[in-house]
Amino acid sequence: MSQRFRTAAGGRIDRARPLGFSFDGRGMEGFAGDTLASALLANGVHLVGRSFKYHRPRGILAAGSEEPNALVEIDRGAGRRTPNLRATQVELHDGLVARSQNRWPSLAFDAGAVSDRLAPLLPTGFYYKTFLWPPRAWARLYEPLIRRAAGLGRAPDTADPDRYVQCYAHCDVLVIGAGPAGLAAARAAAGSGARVIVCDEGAEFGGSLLAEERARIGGVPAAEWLRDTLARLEAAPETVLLARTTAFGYYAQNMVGLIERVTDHLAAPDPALPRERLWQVRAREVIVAAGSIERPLVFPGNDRPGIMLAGAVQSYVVRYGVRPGRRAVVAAEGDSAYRAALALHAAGVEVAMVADLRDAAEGALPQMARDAGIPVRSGATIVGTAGRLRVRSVTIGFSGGRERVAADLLCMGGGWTPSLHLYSQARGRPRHDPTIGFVPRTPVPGLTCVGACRGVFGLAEMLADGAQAGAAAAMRAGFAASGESWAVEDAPSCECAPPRAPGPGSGRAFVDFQNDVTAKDLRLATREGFRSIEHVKRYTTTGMATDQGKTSNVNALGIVAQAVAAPVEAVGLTTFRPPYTPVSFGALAGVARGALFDPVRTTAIHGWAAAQGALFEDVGAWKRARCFPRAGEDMHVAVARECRTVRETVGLFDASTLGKIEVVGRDAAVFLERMYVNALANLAPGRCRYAVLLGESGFVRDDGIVGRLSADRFHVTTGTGNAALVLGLMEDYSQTEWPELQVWLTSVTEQWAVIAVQGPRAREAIAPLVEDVDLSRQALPHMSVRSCQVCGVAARLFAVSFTGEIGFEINVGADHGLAVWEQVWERVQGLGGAVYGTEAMHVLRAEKGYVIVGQETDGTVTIDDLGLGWAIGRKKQDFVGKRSLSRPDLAAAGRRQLVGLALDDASRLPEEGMQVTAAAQDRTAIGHVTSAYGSGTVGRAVVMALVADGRARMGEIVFVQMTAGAMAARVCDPVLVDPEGARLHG
Amino acid sequence: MLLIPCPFCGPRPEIEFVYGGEAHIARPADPSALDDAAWAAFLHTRSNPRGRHAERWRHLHGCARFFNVVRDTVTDRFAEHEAGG
Amino acid sequence: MTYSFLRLAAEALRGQTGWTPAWRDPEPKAEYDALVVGGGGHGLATAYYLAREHGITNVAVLEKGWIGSGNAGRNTTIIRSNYLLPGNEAFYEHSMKLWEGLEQDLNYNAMVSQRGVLNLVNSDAARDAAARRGNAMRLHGVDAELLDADGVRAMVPYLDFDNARFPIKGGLLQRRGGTARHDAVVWGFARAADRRGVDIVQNCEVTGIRVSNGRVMGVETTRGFIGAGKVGLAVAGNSSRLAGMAGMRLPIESHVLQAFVSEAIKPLIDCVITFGAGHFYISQSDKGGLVFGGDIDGYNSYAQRGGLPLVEDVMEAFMALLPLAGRLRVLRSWGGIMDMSMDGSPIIDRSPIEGLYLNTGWCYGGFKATPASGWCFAWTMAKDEAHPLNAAMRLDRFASGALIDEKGAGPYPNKH
Amino acid sequence: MDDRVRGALDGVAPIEAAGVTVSVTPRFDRAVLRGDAAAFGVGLPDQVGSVAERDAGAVLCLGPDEWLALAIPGGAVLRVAGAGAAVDVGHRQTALDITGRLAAALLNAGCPLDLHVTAFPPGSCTRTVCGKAEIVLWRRAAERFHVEVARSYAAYLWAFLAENARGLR
Repeated sequence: MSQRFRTAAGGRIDRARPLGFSFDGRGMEGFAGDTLASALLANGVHLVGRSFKYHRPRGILAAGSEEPNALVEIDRGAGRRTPNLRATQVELHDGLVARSQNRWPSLAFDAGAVSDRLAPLLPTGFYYKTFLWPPRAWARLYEPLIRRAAGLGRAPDTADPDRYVQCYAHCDVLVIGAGPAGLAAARAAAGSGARVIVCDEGAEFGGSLLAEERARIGGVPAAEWLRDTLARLEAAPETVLLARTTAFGYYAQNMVGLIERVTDHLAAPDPALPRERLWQVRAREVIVAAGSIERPLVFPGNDRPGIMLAGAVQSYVVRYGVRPGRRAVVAAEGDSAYRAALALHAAGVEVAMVADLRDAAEGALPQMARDAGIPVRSGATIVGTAGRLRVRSVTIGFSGGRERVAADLLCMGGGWTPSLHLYSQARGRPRHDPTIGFVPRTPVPGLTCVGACRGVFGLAEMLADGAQAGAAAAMRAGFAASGESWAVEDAPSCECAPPRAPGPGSGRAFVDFQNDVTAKDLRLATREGFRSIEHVKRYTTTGMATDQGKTSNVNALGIVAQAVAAPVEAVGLTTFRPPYTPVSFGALAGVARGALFDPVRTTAIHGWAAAQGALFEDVGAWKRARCFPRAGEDMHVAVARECRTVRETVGLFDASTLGKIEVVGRDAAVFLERMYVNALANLAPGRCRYAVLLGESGFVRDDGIVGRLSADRFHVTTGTGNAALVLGLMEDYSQTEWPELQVWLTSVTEQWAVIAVQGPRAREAIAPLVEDVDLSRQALPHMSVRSCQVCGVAARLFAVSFTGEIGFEINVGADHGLAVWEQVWERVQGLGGAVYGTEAMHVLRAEKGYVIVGQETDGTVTIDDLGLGWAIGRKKQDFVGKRSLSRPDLAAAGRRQLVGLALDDASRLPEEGMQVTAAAQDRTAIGHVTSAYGSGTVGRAVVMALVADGRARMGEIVFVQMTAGAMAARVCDPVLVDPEGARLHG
Repeated sequence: MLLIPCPFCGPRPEIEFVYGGEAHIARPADPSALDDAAWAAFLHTRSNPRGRHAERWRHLHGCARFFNVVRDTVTDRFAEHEAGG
Repeated sequence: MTYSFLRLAAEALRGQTGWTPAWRDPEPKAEYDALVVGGGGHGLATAYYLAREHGITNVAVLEKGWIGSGNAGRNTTIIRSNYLLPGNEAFYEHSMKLWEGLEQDLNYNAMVSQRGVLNLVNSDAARDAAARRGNAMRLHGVDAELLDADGVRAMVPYLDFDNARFPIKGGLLQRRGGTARHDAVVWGFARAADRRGVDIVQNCEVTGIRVSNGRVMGVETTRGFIGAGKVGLAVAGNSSRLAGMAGMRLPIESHVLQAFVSEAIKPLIDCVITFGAGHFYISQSDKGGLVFGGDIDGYNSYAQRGGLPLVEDVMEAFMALLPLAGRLRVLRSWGGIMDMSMDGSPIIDRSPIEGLYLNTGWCYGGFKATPASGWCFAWTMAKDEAHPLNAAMRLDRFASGALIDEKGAGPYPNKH
Repeated sequence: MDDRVRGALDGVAPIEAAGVTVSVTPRFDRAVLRGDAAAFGVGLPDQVGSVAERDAGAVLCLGPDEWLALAIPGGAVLRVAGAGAAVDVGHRQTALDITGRLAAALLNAGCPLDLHVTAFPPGSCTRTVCGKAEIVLWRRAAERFHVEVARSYAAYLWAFLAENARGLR
């Protein structure tokens, strides 16, 4: 039974290469060059899907991306199951497995079709009018039922194993669409030497030429002209040809998004190849040759399998060598449908009648049909059709009465709608032409529409239009170009049919096939006051299916215009939005998946820490060692040990992720004085200061250490996650507010590895490694900096502490970081010290009451809230954020201030983010916990909190709202270790 | 992706830039001289026009300079260059 | 006409011939007691509550195009009240309570679906922030559950928990959060307001605001001058322009926010999910489409069109969350114009001009607020003073410094 | 080489794919020069985006008052007389050498610039992006690019290029 509906010969399929495939488990055969749709038709299969709302049987309507019905699932196995693909675009390959969707138990018998019987109860928008009672029943009862019924295909259930890549490209002329107009344009542009990219969504270039049987171009058959043109384009050195590539979106300034389907058409693709490639093309000139889409006719029963677009039928017969039926009726509203009739006739399909809806059918094509002996009847109307899973007969009305014609194929030629999608996305505004419909009106800089998509039909006209536009575009891009011209013969012009609204017939006449929107639904919507086309669309869902109304929008518009008695142009088109056809998430995400989703930044010491079995945490984009558990230790135990070691002996810490900015120039000190709240101008070379940076709105943005290396050179640190923000802020002020200052900022975050050595024996630990610097507390007091040699390499040595112990931060070149670290580690180990991670660092600094911007602050916290007001340079006239500090609310009483909390029960540990109330039962918070850690040193939880008027509440009892109930806590000073700083300066 | 005219590097893709908001909002020489309303206006009030907008961009991943341009906020088209910060 | 199943049945028998317009299409009168400019969700809700709560029915809603043509019809339909700051929390919880009775109140199925809103956390810092938020919500009697990774896994097993870059460490769940059908909210409020006598005037663009010695007199429109002693502006995407007509400048910048819907697929995602490691949120509509969005494009725009870089950011977050989505396809994308206030929180307040009221600055967050925004704005217009619920949403907070910076408290990594 | 020196990509094998090879360059000195060109001992190119090659090394003009000096002995460049600043960034970055017919195509997998030889000819340089990493790009020849990337982004960029080198068009 295989391929009973193939023509004897002809078509562009390769009859020497049969391919096996299956549909719903049934094995069939097609040929190389087939689409799934053409192969199914060749096997006599029309029923391919069920509609969304009524589950009505549906067949293949079209031959391209406008197809609303033939949506299938393609299963390549192993996570490669793709739903909602159009059978008209799926290229056949050997072993292709396809399934129909949205039906149960089977395509031929679908239980969901009961909704078709209930249709009278389900008018458009019915769901807005019911399911109201009982309250809450919607989400619990009705909605789950509706959700189960809705939806089309199934999502894959495992991760997509395929690769997707992206690339940027630039060209002088981008030609979108490789039909006659596009190819003529590309030929002209490429001939000029311009950089040209030509893309077409089809597997083969040629567009309508691929289904052209008799026309001759420049004295040769169209097919030969096509071969010659492609050969020329392939030979052009600066020209790129992209088949299977859809231009899905137009973005600002001639940036066009293309999707290239690389492997879906291959039976066994090379694993190195991506499944799809996203192109982002920036083109000097864009030529849109997107063609046009044929309109279905709107009449009762117009949705049965076997009812197809005339142009599609012609394409299946001529291009694919398929006979889509045995006995056909052609319903024509314009001459072009006659081409289908002639093609069918030539292929041996009986054409029972061409029912021309016009009063007269005079053109060349009707005459050719008559000459071929095809019965042509004008003044016809299609009254209805019969047939359940396939059309059986067509009832045609004439002035004389009606006639029932047996047919298993009905071709609809409702005229052609120019494809305005990209033009409209580019903000072109169309006008309405009474004979063609909507066509481009306003010019778009750098974009030209050619051929059918601007209403130019007829082969000769399209070629001339394209050639002229291609040459013009190349010339605008700066190349010498000239358009060729070709004599065209045997391409009978076909009078174009203006879009017409159908008369109100009885029965359901479908407009949007996929969403089951009928002419009656549209009229009902207008009666209910939805008169704007956008309202009608949203209320009836017409044009909102996966085809986005490519075949239905213009018909819907006509019906609405008629119903509200307004001219079509007044009702207007709905907005065209990207993508033109659906684009896979994979392609849009590209390689940014898994580890490449976001860069992971690591320090020079990372590998060493990993080898030591460190646990890591994400801080911004950095991986930081959180703690270094020893055998048998959990994190809790390890952190306690690390803290104890730092307090008692010495600890080693990788602080390399700190942001670092080198501030250089005559006015460096003046600049920093203006940026930070502190007095820094008077900072002596060799000294450091803890400095706080505000935003102009007065809230704390960052803090860090400002070290003065020399009169005109500073080394400034920032928080790990704040480095870019702080540098950007500083650049903004230096470039735009104070350009008169002679100061230059350089990020040196990555230049220096920072090795922190902290603890009572820190000095002893590093002493032997540091050359020519007296480390004594007199010579190098806390908050000092020296340039020197450590372990024989250039270093910046800071005497600073974030633990409350004696501390040093050794900055050495990052490439030296590991070597120096290993030598310091030897010393630290020798003294019984330990390496510690960020968790211990947090505990140690909290015990000392040091804040972390981003932990204690949240963008609404002032420097006074943190109790850091002392840092503000008293005599300073101005600094960034100063003015805001005097705003009423920032100076008001009742602000949340940083305090410590001592829980009654020393064994309890609150969570960060817990709320604090004045009384156990209060429902309004007076504050919240910002930091909380267990602390062996203090012997209870170290808790920092922001509490309203906190500093005035010292000693008061407040309540931390723990998950298990309120817990009493005494407000205390956040500094719990060495308040007088004896250890620090020891 | 916008194509932004950098005065030093020429037209360059948007992802090399960071947006700097409305242009010509200079920090007052002496903020302490402003009352709260005037200071708030400097901090927060913007003209936010529908159409021509004088704005700042920084070519962060290029020459790293701040500059001003005029862009139409409806069409995204850039007009002439402006000098200074 | 009251909607009900019986009405549907009756119409089924008479061939759907009995349905009447959901709202009238009146000519604007010369004078109203109050005008609401902007026929979006907020404007229509304001008119509805003016009539229902305050008996002010001589009201017109003026819409320059078709109602719901702005952000009301362009959002991702999420409703939630998982807010942290005192100035916000009570307001959004009030909104949630209004959502819960809305459909019976309006006799219109807005498909309010409390399917749960789950904010994923991908770092310890994010978990701390979520904990603070959840604790604040619970303290104020708002439902919030902190889930660990296993708790999340039990809810949404198909997510990529072991994402190479940002493993899922837990989540903050508000079960009462969910979605509503955005168009239905607009149409429901419109129909209900109309039934209480409010005139909904479409294709009527305001071209000027007439002010005389510090008092608003009415508005100039493309359909002539319309007088009123009270005029409320609820015109997201046009706030600066409209305020400018009255000589005001606002702490507002307008930005484009893109949103997306996929092809319809069988039920996959049953709740609303937000991704901590990137600005990304997703839910699945009843029709089967995955509805999702991300961050603003980041520069002033009235273009209602975004760029590809942002699209890619969104899709990358999508793939990081749902690796099985690679072969699913985005069907449609669109852009809405967000009026971004400088602290990320809205303004519902009187203006310096007597009788002129402002409802603006909703940033991305307007849809969920629709009922409470209308309710509070109606109160503010009717009584010429803020209700306690919107007392903090003042215009002068930008001068006083009493900002409502919810974002400052959002997921925020350790910074040292 | 000094065994105390460890680069970010030490020991990785070159990426060898059809039409393109990516390798890590040997270590060399780097300095950022800011300010007035006259303030520096070495002559500096004055066109933003241009490169002046100096025997073994080169000076890249990245901005109106910014240069990146590559492989020029520290002493020479770090000497400043006048309105300028020199900062040693020898350890801050890692350098890759990308060569081959498809070198530009590989970079365009993540770099949005027009790298056609007529648009970005040999001797051009600029700071730009590749994927999610900032890079400095210097075209040394039609089919050879020198890429500078921040140390902590080197591993990411390497993986990004390796992934995109597969099945490159």
